[in-house]
Amino acid sequence: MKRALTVALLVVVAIPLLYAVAQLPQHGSPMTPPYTHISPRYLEKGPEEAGAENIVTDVILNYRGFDTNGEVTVIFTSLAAVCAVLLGSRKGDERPAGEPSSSAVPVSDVVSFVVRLLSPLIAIFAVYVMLFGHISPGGGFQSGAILAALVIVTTVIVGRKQAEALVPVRIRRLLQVAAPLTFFVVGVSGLFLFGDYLAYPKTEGQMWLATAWLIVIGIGIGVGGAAVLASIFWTMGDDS
Amino acid sequence: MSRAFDITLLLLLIACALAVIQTKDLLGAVVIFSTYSLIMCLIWQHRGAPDVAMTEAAVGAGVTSALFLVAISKTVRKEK
Amino acid sequence: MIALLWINLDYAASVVLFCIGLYCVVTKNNLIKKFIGLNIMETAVFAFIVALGVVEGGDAPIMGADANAPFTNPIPQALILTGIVVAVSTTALALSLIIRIYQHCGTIEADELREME
Amino acid sequence: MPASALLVGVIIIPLVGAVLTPVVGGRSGRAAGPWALAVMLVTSAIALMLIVHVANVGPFSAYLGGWEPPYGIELRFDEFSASTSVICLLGTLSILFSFKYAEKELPPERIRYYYTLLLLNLTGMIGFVVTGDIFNLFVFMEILSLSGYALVAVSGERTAEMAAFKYLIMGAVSSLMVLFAIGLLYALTGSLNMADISVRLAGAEKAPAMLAIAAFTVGFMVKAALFPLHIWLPDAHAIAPSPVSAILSGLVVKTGLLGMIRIYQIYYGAKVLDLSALNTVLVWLGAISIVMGAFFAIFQEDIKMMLAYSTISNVGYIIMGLGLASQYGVIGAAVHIFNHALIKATLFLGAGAIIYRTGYRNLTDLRGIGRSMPLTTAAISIGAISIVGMPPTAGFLCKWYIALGAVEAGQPLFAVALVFGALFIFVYYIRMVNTFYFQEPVHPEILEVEEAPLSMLFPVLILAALCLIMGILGRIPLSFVEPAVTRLLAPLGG
Repeated sequence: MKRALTVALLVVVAIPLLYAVAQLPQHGSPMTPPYTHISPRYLEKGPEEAGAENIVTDVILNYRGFDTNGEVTVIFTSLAAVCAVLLGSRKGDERPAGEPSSSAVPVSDVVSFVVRLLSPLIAIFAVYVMLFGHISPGGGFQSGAILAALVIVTTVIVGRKQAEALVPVRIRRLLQVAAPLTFFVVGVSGLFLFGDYLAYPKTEGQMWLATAWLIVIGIGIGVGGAAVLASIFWTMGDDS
Repeated sequence: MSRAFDITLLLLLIACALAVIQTKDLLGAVVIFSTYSLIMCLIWQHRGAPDVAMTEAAVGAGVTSALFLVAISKTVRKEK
Repeated sequence: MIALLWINLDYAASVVLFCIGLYCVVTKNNLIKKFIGLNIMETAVFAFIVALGVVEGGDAPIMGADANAPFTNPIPQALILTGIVVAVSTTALALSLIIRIYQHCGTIEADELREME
Repeated sequence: MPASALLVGVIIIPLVGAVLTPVVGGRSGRAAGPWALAVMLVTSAIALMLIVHVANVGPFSAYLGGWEPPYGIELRFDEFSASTSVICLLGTLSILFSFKYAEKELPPERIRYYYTLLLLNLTGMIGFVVTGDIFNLFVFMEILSLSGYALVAVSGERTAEMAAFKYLIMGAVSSLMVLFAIGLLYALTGSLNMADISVRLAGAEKAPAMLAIAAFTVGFMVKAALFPLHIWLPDAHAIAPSPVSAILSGLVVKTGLLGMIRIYQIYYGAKVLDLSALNTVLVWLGAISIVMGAFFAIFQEDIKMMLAYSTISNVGYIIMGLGLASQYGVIGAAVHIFNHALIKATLFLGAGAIIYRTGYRNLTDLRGIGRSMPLTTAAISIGAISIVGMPPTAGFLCKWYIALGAVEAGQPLFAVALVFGALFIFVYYIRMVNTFYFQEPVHPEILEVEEAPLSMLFPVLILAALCLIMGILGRIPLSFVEPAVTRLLAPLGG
């Protein structure tokens, strides 16, 4: 009964939705407002005035850098939220009623071997993505996610203790805030050097400097993102 | 040709979404969901959005699935 | 309308996926399943926004020696990068809450939880 | 310091402060509270300077990265952004109030993250009201929503976690609606800057524009807890820690309403659609919210549950004022956003202080508390009088303006609904005050409890005093938002 009602409701919702998206400017046409209004300037002048040949990197780190500043804050919020929900416990908390499936299943040798074989390559790939986000697809956050995935599979293979030993707790606290702090430092230096928060060097002949700043922010986001995602994974895996 | 490829991918995407809903085994649902993410990632790569595709592959199919797996291992595997 | 939808096929597919996800969120009883549904909705909206920036025969917006126009619109891609990060953040928090709820109540089925209240 | 740098600072300083809180707070979290308080004091100072500036020269902007709009992100401080001051005030007082609360109720590992999330929540709200870019709005909305969900669950009680999950599911769906609507507006205009969208939306296709405003409305109405979408609110607000309830009820709910005002700014300016149908729906939903919220509140035993339902009726007032789209109505609604924040914070913090001392939350158990905690109950009573809307308190003028707005818009029926709702509200607040002062205690030990500790009493008394002061000086905020409302409604008159 509830299902039938929901389906009916969804059909009622879907028809106006479909009607409205059908009226949108034609998909794929170069004459749509998104394609004629702001993006032409980004596509034409991006490499000269923003410092990266990959225009997406220009947009996320330079033209709309403040969004990314907010984005790294969102992921940091998520870490703080996970810690606030999972760490510690109230007095009198009863243990779980159901038995959580134990994680004692040994990892198969094949998987273990393949992961050990691939992890250096994955690490190199992540570093490449981090450093060359301005000329090829990728950038800080992508590389952070790849690094985090690497940490996660490593944790599965060699166990939590050894994986955590790679990044001691003290350093980890600093790494977790690396991304927002990088933004803060770059933003404030932009404020003092060029008059606006997150402003980059813009004059001719200084473009290598803008590119360098993009790479610095990329490293900050990559390291910070990886630390945050890995910490979330570890915190969720804790037997709190 | 390209159009046919597009439509096939979109249909696969919808099929995966429906399969996720139908699967009672949560582990299976998560695996299908990460397949769904990978197909999405293919579509985006095909549409000229490699940055988004890479992010979706690493985050949507990778990290998100890992988080789901942790949650399942800490709770239950079967939907009632 | 059908003809227009055929042209705007990507948008239509996103709407369908959005509705499938919404169905999952509304009807499913298992909290993890609900959240997978929410993730489907999220990807549907992302697909919609990325599709806004697509141009017929467009290449990735990466300038270089051998790059040739037309390029796809970089702005929606930049927005969606942020969107994906937001989605994974929400997922992490939701799953932590689910783990906690299970530790307290021994179940993650919505109707059983409602009875316990 | 140029105004634009201050405008950036009002977001960046609490943001960096929040990010550093876990590091500064240390393992015990003892330093986290004072640190958060210091950060909020600095932010409040900046916010005050900004408000003085906007009162002198009118709205002004900051361009981030030096890219002028629409190419870069614009921060815009106008009269509606002056709600930053309320955010800073309530944030500072709630953090001060939290000192004792966190020490007693929270597991020590969580304390530093509690303050981190509080600061992030406040940052998100400040960014939300200050930004002039619609996608940036979404990003800040996510910061404040995510931290809000976690703050509900931070106490670690079973019910709290379930309430937080319910809140999270509804909140996440509503965020997606907003993101979808942003995508539609981008498809129609190719722009993300609000002012630019408003200009370019004028000639757009009608159907997608209508879908976009519908999606925005539904999305923001979930955040604002308007009647059929309010089901997450009572649990979340009642179970959350009291300082968090004050922030959620006073401020977070209002971001949905301020988001609505931003969308109206875009749509009224573009004149692309006739919004009178939507406005009628909103006025009706507002009226239903007022009555339903008040009605359910009467039957609540739990004091915080009652306050949570009362928030639903007050959101109804504000929505009604916005939907009337008349000068008086919108001014009344805008000022009620400020005033209700003050009043509801007084009530929640006062209730929190009582619960902290006695451990009871039900009205029956709290009989006679007025004799042992006279100052706190006096503050709560002032809050109760204000929220009913009796002169000379803060609640009176805005409700009066909204009623005038209904008459001005030619719909005096809604003025009647408003008065009717006020009567309901009067009934349950009178019941509460009566319980506190005039009934014999069920538990004799209630007469023995001490007055609330100073760090709790001080915020409550300050807020109660402000309720009275804002009642007497009520014309100042009214005349402050008037130019903004005139600008907002100008395209309708023409």
